[in-house]
Amino acid sequence: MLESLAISLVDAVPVLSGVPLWTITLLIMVVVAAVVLTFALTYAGLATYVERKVAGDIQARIGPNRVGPVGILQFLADGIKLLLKEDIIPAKADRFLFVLAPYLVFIGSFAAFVVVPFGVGLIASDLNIGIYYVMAITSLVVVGVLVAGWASNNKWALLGGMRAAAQIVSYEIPVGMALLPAVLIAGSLSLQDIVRSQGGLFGIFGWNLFHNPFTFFSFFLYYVAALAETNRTPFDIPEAESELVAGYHVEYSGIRFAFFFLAEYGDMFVVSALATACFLGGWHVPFLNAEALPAVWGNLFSLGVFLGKALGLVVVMMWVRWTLPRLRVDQLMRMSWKYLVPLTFFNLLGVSLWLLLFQGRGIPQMIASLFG
Amino acid sequence: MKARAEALPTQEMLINMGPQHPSTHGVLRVILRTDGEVVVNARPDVGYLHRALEKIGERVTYAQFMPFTDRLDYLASMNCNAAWAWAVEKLAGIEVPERAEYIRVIVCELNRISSHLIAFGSFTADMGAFTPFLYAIRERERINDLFEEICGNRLTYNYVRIGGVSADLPDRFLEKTKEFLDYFDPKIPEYNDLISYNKIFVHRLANVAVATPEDAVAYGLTGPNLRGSGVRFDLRRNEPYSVYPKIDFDICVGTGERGTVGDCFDRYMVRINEMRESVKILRQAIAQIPDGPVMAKVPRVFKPPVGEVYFRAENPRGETGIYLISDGTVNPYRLKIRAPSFVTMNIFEKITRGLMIADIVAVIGSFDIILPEIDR
Amino acid sequence: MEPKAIFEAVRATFGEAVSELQEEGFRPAFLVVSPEKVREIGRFLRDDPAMKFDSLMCLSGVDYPDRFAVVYHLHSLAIGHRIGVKAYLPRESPSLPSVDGVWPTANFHEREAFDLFGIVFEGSWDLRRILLPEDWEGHPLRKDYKYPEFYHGIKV
Amino acid sequence: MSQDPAQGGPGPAAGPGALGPEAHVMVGNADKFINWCRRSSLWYLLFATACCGIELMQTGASRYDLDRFGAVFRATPRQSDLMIVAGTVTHKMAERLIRLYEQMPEPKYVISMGSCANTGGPFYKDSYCVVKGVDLLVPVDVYVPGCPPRPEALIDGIIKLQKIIDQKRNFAAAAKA
Repeated sequence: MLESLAISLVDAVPVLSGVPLWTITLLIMVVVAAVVLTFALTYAGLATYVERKVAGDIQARIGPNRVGPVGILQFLADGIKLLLKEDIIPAKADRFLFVLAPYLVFIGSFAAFVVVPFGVGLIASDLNIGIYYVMAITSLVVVGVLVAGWASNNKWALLGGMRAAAQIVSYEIPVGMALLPAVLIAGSLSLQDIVRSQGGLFGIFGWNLFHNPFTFFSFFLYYVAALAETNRTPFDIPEAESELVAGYHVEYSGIRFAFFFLAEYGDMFVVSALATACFLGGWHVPFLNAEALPAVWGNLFSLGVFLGKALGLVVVMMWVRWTLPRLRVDQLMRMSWKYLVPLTFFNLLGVSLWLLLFQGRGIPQMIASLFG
Repeated sequence: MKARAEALPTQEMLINMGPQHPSTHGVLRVILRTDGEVVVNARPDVGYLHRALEKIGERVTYAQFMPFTDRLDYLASMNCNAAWAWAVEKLAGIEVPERAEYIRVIVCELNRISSHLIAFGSFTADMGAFTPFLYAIRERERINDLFEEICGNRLTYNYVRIGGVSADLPDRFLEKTKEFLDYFDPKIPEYNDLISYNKIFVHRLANVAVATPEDAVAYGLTGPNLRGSGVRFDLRRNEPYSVYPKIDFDICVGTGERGTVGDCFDRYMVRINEMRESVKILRQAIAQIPDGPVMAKVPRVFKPPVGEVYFRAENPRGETGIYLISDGTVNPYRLKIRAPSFVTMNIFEKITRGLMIADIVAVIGSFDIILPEIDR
Repeated sequence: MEPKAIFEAVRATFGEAVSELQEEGFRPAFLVVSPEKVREIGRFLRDDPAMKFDSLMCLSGVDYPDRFAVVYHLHSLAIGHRIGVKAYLPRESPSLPSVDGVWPTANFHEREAFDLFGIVFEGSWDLRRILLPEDWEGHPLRKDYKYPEFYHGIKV
Repeated sequence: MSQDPAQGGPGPAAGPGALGPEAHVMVGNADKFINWCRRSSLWYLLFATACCGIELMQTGASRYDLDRFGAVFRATPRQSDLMIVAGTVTHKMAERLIRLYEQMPEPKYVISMGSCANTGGPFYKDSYCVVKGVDLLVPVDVYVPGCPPRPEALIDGIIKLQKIIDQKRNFAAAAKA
C-alpha cells in the first residue's frame, strides 16, 4: 500500500523521479509513524488531564485548574517534569531488564494504533489481519509488566507483575472470543473491512451492536474483559494502590514511569477503538455516509465520529474507575474462567448459528425487509 | 497434580508492609509471611508513633494533660477530651452542671459521626473505591465547621474542660446542628446505595476475617469491633455515664447479613448504622438540653485525694479506659490509657491467617485502627 | 457480685495468696494477690460460674515508690461486675507468670509493661519490646528513668 | 542539567562574561520553563505520621482540593517530588523517614507540616522518643506552623514552595560551572 502511495507521489511530483523508491517509501513511513505517535502521545497526555477532571467532577472537587487555561497544560508540566527527574535504577535491580520493560509496555500499547481505522482513509496500515495484530502486539504489554515486576527486585513489584501476567493471560481469551462475532459478520480480520461492513440502514442499525442479541451481549462482554486487560479499576489489581503501593512500577521514577503511565492510557484508547470499530460502527453515523463526502471532508468527518465514539468509551472507563471498588485476585480469576470465558464461547456459538440460519442477516435487516 | 506441586519447590516470602504504606492508616508496620498471595502469618509491628503520652501525663497537671488527649485519637478528640474529664472528675469528685454534660454528649456524638465517616471513607478507599472517601470528607467538613464555631479548631479541639466545657455553645449552634442532621440523615442510604451493597464490595468483605464472639471477648475487642461480632455491649448503655441514661438509642450489632457474624462486612455495617444512631442521640440531646452554667467551680490547679480510678468511655473505636493513680499532688502519679486500637491489634495475627494480601488491607480498614492510639 | 464477696470467695480457694482487699479510694476495688499465683487466680476468676470475668479490660504496670505492681482490671460481660487484681513485685528483677493463656488480650499489654517497666512475664508467647525500638536502653516509665542524650546519633 | 538544583539558589547566578546576552535570555527562559513545569506538578508522597495527616487528607479532598495546583499524591517515593512530613516523627520512625527521602528522585522538596515536624511540638519537653524537628533528619524547604495547620496554611506552604522553585537557576548554574 505504501509502495503504491510512493509511486503515485513520484508520478505527481516530477522532482522526485531521481530518488530511489525505497527512500520515499521509508520517508512516508516515518511521517505516518510520527503523525500517529504524536496523536497517541497528545491523546494520552490529554487523557490524564481529562481523567483528573472527570475524577474531580465525580468527587465533588474541581481538579487541575491552575496550570494553563482551565488547567489544560497540566499534562505538559507533568510530562516535562518527569522527563527532567533523576533517573533511578535501584542498586539490586536487573539493569538491562529494568531499562527495557517500560519500552516493551510502551511499544505494546502504542504499536496497536497502527491498525486503528480513524476514518474512511485514515489508517496507518490496513493490515488484513488487523484484529490479530492488535491482540498480538498488546500482549507485549504483559511481557513488559512482568519484566518490570521481576527486574525491580522489589516484592511488591514482583507481586504486581505476577498478578498482571495471570490477569492478562486469562482475559486475552474472553477478549478474543468476544471480538470474533464481528469478524464472523464481516468475514474479514481487517478492522477497516469490519467497519465498512457496518454501514447502511441509516448508519446506526447496521452496527454490529444491533445485529442480533448475541452481538449485543458480546459488546458488553468485550468491554468488561477489555477493562480487565487494561488494568483499570475494578480490575486494577496489578497496581492496586492500596494493596501493592504501586504494583509493578513501584520502583520506576521519572520518564520510565511516564512510559507506563502513557501506555495505560494508550491501552484504554486501543480497546475502546476496537470496541468502536467492531461493535459501534466505527466512523459510521446515522443519516450521513462519510464515504460519499469529498475525500478531505469525509476523512475529517469520519475522524471526528470515530474519536467521539472511542473517547466516549474511554470516559466511561474513567467513570467506572472512580465508582467501583476493586476485585480480589482470586475473584478476578474466577470471573474470567467461570463466567466470561464460557459466556463468550456461548456467544460465539450463538452468533455462528444465527449467521448460518439467517444467511448472515441481522435483526434490523430482517425488519427492514419486512417493510420492503 | 499433587506430585507436580511437590516437584516445584516453593518458598515463603517475607514482605514488609509499612510503616509507609497507603492503607496502613498511618505508620503501622505489618510483617507478612506469604505463600504467593496467601498470607501465612501477618505480624503487626507497632510503636512508630510512640510519643510517650503516659510519661508526659506524669509530668503535667491534670488540666494540662487535656490537649494531649486531643492527640491521643485525633479523629475523635472530643471523645478523648471528655473521657479524660470524666475520669478526673470521678477521681476528684467534681460535680458537672447538667448543661455541660449535654454539650459533651452532643459534641461527642458529632465527633463519633465524623470519626465513623473517616472510617467508612478510608475503608472504601482501601477497597479501591476512592470516591466515597471524598464524599465522607465533604460531610466531615461540615462537622468541622460546627466544631470550629464552638472552639476554633478543626481537628484538635481541647474544648471539654475538667468540670465542664470551655465555653457555652455559640448562637444558633443547635439550629445549625439540626440543619446538618437533616442534611446528613438521607446521606446514609445514599452511601449504602453507592458502595455498601455494591456486589464487588460485599464479595470482598463477606466471610473475611471472622472474629467469633468468644474470640472477640477473649482478645479484648471493644466498641464497633465487638458489636460487629454480634455481642450486644455498649458502655453508653451497659455502664452508663453522663446523660446517656436519659437518651434512647439502639445498640447496633453485626447480624451476618451477607456472610458470617463477625466478618469485615459486619464491622463495617455496624459503623454505618451507628452513624444513624448518633443522629438519633443528637436529636434527643438537642431537644432535652437545659439552660444553666457550663462550668463547675474548679481551680486551675487542684489536688485530688489519694486513690485509683479506672474509668472507661465508649469512643468511636471502642472502649477508651483511663487508669489514674493519684498520690494527692497536682500531677497524676501514674496514668495508663487503655487504647482500643492497641488492644484490637492483638487479634490481628490470629484472624489474618490464610487470608490473601488484599484481605489484610480489608482487615486493617475494618478494625478502623488509628496509630497514635496504638502507640500513644 | 460485691468486691467483698469476690474477695471472700477467692480467699476461700487460694487462702493466703490473696492478702487484702483495697476498697477505700479505689474504684474498682482491688484484690491484692501474691505474684506467683496470678495465673491460677486469673483462671479461677475467669472460669468460676459465680465470677465469669471473661474480659480483661486493662493490664498496667505501676511503679509505686518502693515496689512495682501489675494491675489487672477485670470485667464480666456475662454478669456485669468488675474487680481489680493487683500483684506487688520487688524492684529488683520483677517477674511474674504471664496470663496470656487465660486472656489472650493480655499479650500486648504484657509486652508494653515489659517494654516500659522491664517487668518480665514468664511463659508469655512472645515477650519483646513493642513500642520502642529493640535496641532502646532502659525502661522509660520507671520513675528513676534518665532520658538518653542521643539515639542513633540523633539528639533526644 | 542533572546539576543539583540546590546549587542554583536564589538571585542572579550566572556570572557575566561566561555567556553572551542572548544566551542569557535563552538560559533564563529555559529555566523559567523548567521551573514552571516543576512547580506545576508537585506530586506529594502519601505519607502521614500523625494528626496532621488528617488535615493533609482533607486538604487533598473535596473542599480544598490540592489537585487544583497539580499536586496529587503518589504512594511510592520513587514517583514523588514532595514529601509532606505530616506529624510527629519518633526515633523508631526516623531511619525509615530518611530512607523514604533518599528513595525520592531529585529534585525533591520537603514541607514540614505542623509543630511536631517543625520542632517536636507539644512533645518537645517531656517525650523521650520524639525527634525534635524533622530538619534534624532531612533538609526542609518550607515549614508550616500549626497544630495541626489548617488546609489553607498547607496550601500557602505549597505556594511558598512554588515560589522557591521559581527562583532556582538550573541552566545558569550549569553554565557558570
